[in-house]
Amino acid sequence: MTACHAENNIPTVGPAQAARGRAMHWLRVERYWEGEFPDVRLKFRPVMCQQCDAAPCEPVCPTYASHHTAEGLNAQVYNRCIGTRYCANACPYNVRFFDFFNPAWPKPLDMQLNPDVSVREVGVMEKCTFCVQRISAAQIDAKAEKRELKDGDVKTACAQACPAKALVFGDLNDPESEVARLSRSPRGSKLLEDLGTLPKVTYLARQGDA
Amino acid sequence: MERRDFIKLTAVTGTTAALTACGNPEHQLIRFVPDDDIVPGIAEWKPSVCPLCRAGCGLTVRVLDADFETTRKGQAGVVAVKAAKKLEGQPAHPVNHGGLCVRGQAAIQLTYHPDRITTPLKRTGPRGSGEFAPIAWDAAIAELVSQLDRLTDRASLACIARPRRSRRLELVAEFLSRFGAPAPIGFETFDDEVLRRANSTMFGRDQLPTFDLARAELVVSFGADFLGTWNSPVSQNAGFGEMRGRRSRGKLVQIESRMSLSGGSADEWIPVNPGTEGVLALGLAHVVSSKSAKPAAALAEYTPAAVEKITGVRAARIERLGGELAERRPAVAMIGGPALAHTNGLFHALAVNTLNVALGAVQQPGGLFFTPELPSLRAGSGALTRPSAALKNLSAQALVLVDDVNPVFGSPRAWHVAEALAKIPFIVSFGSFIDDTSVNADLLLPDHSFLESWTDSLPESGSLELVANAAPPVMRPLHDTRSTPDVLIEVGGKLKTPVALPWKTYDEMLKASFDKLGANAWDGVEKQGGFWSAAPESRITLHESPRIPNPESQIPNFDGDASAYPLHFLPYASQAFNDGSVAHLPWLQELPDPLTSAMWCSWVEINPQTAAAKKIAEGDIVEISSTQGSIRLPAFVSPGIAPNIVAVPVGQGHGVFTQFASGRGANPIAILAPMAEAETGALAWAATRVKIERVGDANRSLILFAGEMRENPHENETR
Amino acid sequence: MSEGLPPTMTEDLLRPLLRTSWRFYLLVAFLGSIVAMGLGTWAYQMYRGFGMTGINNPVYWAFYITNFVFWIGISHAGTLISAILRLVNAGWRRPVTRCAEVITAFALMIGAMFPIIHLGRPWLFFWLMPYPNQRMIWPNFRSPLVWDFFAISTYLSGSLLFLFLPMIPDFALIRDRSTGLRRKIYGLLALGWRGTTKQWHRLESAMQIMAIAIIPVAVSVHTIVSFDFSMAPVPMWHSTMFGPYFVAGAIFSGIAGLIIAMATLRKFLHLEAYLHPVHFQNLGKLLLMMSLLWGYFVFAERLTTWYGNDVAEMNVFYVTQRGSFAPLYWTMVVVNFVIPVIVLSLKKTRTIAGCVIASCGVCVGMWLERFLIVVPSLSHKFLPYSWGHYRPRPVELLITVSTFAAMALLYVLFAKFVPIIAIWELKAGEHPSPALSPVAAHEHALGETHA
Amino acid sequence: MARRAVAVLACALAVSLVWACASELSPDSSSVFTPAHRTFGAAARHFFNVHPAAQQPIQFPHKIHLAKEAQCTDCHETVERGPVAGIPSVKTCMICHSQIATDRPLIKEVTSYSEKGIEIPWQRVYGFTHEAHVRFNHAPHIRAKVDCAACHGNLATMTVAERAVDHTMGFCVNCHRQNKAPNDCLTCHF
Repeated sequence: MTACHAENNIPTVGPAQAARGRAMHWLRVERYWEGEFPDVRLKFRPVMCQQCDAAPCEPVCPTYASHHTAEGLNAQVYNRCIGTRYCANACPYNVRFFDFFNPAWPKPLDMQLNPDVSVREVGVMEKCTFCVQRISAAQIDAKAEKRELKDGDVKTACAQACPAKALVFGDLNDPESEVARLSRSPRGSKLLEDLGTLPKVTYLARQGDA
Repeated sequence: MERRDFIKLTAVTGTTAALTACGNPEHQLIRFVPDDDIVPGIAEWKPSVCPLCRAGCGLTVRVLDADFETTRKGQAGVVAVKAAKKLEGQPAHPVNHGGLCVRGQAAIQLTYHPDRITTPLKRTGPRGSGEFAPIAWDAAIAELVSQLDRLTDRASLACIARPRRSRRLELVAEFLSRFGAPAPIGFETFDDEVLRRANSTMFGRDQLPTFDLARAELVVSFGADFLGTWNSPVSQNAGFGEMRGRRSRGKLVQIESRMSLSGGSADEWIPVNPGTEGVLALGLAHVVSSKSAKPAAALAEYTPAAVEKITGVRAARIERLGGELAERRPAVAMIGGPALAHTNGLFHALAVNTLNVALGAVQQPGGLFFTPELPSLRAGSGALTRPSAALKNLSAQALVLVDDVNPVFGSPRAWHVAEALAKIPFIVSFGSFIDDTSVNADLLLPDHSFLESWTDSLPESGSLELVANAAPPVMRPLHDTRSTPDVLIEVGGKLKTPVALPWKTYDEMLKASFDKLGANAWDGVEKQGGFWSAAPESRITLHESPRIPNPESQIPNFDGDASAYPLHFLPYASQAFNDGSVAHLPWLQELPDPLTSAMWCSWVEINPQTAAAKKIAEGDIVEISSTQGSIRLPAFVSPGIAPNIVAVPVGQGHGVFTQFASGRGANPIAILAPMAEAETGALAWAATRVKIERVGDANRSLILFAGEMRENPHENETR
Repeated sequence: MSEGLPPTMTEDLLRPLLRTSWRFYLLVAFLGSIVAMGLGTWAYQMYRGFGMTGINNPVYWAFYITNFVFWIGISHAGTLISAILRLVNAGWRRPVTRCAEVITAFALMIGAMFPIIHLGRPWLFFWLMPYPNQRMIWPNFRSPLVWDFFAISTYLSGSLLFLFLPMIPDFALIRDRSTGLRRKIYGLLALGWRGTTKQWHRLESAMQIMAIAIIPVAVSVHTIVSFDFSMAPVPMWHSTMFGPYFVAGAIFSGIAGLIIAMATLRKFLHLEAYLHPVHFQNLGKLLLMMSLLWGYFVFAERLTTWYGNDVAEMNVFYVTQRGSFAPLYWTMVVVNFVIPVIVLSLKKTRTIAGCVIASCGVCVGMWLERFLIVVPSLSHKFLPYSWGHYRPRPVELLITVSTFAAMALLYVLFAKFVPIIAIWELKAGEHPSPALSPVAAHEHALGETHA
Repeated sequence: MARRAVAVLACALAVSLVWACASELSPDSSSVFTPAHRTFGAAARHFFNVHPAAQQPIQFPHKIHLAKEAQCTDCHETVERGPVAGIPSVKTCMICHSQIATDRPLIKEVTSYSEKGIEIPWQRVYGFTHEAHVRFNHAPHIRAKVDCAACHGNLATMTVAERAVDHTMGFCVNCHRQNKAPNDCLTCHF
């Protein structure tokens, strides 16, 4: 999660705002208890923007700030956003976050900011982009080298950092890619599948639990 | 402030301001010519080493240009510098294999922290007032030299440092020994000394073990939060990830009385009476050996029934688990954290080692290993002064050097470290921040951040290969700071009777020692931030299998009698702050705790039954009192903890520690009783009993990311 | 109509225009200061950042949207009601229509402000409008918010026209009675009205057309407002009955608003002679009917939800039914249903006072209803981990209060410059059959005698 | 009675003021108006697309340098490799002007800057504000053989660079359309 903050210039809002429920975490790890002591079990579920194919956030945005790209990404165009926050209401996963104030990085913390990613200002919506800056950088490099993008060229910050390699990122359109393979696994399931949002993120159940 | 007011004004006056105010921020200040040739917008990747914990993960750092506001010749301006932007795991590194934990990710904020000490400081106000005045380096060093010269008894110089296996500490130790002072005091709240002792007695290895989780079928962990904070978390996570990814999915059994992150990921979670882990381990060993050809007679007393009486784990369950251990191989057991922090911690450690031997897990695939050691690099830093004794009679010292440790925060109030410091004539701190300890210093000589200076460390575990980390600076120093080793070398040279260290600079020392490792070792340092190779594996010989005491004799002592203090008290290393040394990083402050989702605060975990009995609801303020004092914290009611225990994360409760951590939450270490592990004298931080009382209603001091979450909403309703 | 009109009618109704007491200035100053405060607050909110509100994640809509729906609802009083009454040619409508239509116009203006106030970047609101631009970017016509924009602007222009048409003869009347600048201004507004038969015919037919046209618009407007919610996959929002539910609610609150307005006017402008108890009784009956209808809708919504027993929806259901929102919920039920039904169904309590009490209750209740639609659902969406809570902050409260002041202010000013009761309509009503030409002739003559 | 009016007015205003002061300052409200604009004024001007003409400290003669066969890329070195072309450092100037034309008054100025160790405070002529959220990368455009002049005008005819081309979104979009370049929002805005 910190990797995500570092990569995507996500501001820390501070205790006062956090207490108001305004902390921003594009990626969160949901925790659910099962059972009572002593037979308790924990379930962790990382939730980020599911980049739905039928994303409820897209049609409701009056200005196309939230729209679907040809590659199937669920884009958030900050400069087009006027802050109706309708998309966040429509999103069943609550993964869209609103900038309630201008972010502040007490100097020299601002020196860490990633120049490849916009610093969002007050009044716009933001969310997980699947590290689109990394994707486009990789595409530009691939083009410069006159080759196609290949599996593993792009890693999101979270997938790269995760020590247990619990997150796998890749191109679903490429049936050979590892994600494509894993997403076909019988252990795979989607989050809130029954809402028909066609999320692109696949969750693999524990071996044996499937 | 004035600027803000001005802006408010302009904002109010609106369009008139549009004509007057100059819009373009980037031209407000003059630009200095940059020192190095900047290629704007093009990233470089440079190796480095994560400084935060013993694991010593390798890093690659993304370096890009950034503007830095500074002053030159008294003139304020900006200058373009090469600045670290992002830390990634070093893919080739044998410890972390490209992964990096959350604390490691946040480490970059150490460099850019707004409250870093930017220049040497000299105390002006009374001790602890935090009133300091800037002072030039030459003057500062002269001051330190004169203080050292003034010492009549050279043994009255003490240095408190982190017990890290590194050339850096080696250099400090060398300085001290040549000066005639005792070896540095290695202080760390969660040092696993007990386990090291156990390993050296049984396996002749004074280091923490490395587990081959990737190939393990069954892992039994006794209180070791090996996925969260214990030992070498990233490498263990990597191994665990593989173990779980396999077609034949390995099984994890976590034995602890408060569910840790590892417990959360376990297939089976077994709560056990605190301080009886060893008994359970031997009980399991008993079952295993009884299934083998020749049962071990020494374990005869550890029948499941007998063990159940002590540990509270059902005999049937012990039978079953023992059976699984006997069948599912490779199986391995590990112990760490609270299990070792009892008055009989060594017994537990030895017991688990015995179990490992019984499982035949030692140096077998999927078993227990030791990272090959580099004796050439390891002299000295082994010979540290044990903290517990040394810190208690610290007040005898005349001059104390504090090398980026915070014993005032990290040790029980009962050790009276703060009082001791108050008595000491002169204190020098090398840390980069003013914390509870360095606020008492007379002289602050800020070190570079790890990205600005040479850095090295020797991972004692986490790798099956031989590893030595060292890396050159990633960027130029932002502030007027100096590398502590170099300062020591310089000071040594300036003394009346000089302490001549064999090296002119720290990096020269590193080069010297790495050249010993082989021709290409130094290229490794510059290219990948260290040297590693598959070393000839030294066979582990079983030195002596320890005498097995009878179970009843192994009941640990606790401070505070059970009637007055009914609950066990468990301070645990928090996911965000570990031992609290990184509590000043905003990213980590705002990181929701994986189990509670709490941010910017600390809390006390209480079992629902216990809470109900005391009429405590989530968020209510609870007073936790031990014989040593009391702290007040908001309650977090959690099913993942035994009813006879309350747990508090370590990390918050700093008195002074930057704008982000000062006066936030409470510090559980403070109220610990000065209990010590019988054999090693290490602090038994899980051996304190407490009582809790509800003292106030919820006051929003418990900040949860999942604030309104209800586990099973309206359970009494339909459905 | 049974009651005869006093001979001094014209004078009575024009008095507020011609004479101004210090009370008027005091009132305007008071209301004006509150409105100013509201605007100041909004500016402050814009400058300091939207975080000054109590909005948070996941409750991204709250007070402002509640107010938006509420005011749009109120706006359904006038135009819709008066249009219907005109079409059915209910004689008793005559003194009522104008003060009703005015409510529509102003409530719409205020309501339409809220979507802008609640924007994160209000200065870009014009991106909701389709205007040609070099980037070739248009609003997203799939978005209910864009539908809102069109619906509301249509309804606003429509009802302004509908309000203006019947004012023309009265403007002419004032023009003929006044001198100097005032004469010029009203002359302009009167659009050269001479009261010829042709003009009377034109006026009548124009109003017939408008009356017919405005009804579907009015219905569609609140349906579309309801779509803002029902189009989003949010528990308890995503419902097919939201359209009619909202329209009914709108008319319900609209009538309540109208009754309050009329009672106030009657009291302060001494119009006892023109607004008779019978008007209130009739409107009271309407209100009673709507109250029953509303009750039916709530029952239907609740029952289906409970019966369907969908996990996510049940969480919202219970949190309103027994959880933290229960007090508000039950208050709403009492003031929206229990009180009105009791008060208005008994003949002896269906007095002016009774109607006003009931109406005040309904206004509060309907505001709560909207609040209870918006907030509980948003704070209890599908993933319990991200459930939230909401508490309003000063900015929201101040802005909300100031809009009520704004409504009052606009109404006062209107009543100051335009006869709040259509004089010519009353006169027309005097005649046994509202046949046009004689009235016109009479009106015309009257115009001339004063010319 | 009029007194009451005044009183009421005063109360209303007092209430709003008191509250405005009482309401806590948000801990993270930054000291600039927005990340993009230091002041409300700047914001307003940007909103109405008013660009003040840059006042350069030294009348840098592009045309002379280009006439002397200097290439754009000689000074704007990184344009082919990276996202930014880069306003050249005074170091770059001194590469040549430590020998060439050292006696000219303007060059003397340049030299004095470099001696003081201060960059010449060039004013930016082109470029986007934060709020535009534009991620422009020069290198791919150069690779695609887009002529510098296409976006920066013909510098061979200018002394100091002037805003010859208005970099509106329409300008970018049209060019992308004509050249079949990707036209999705995410191409530039992320």
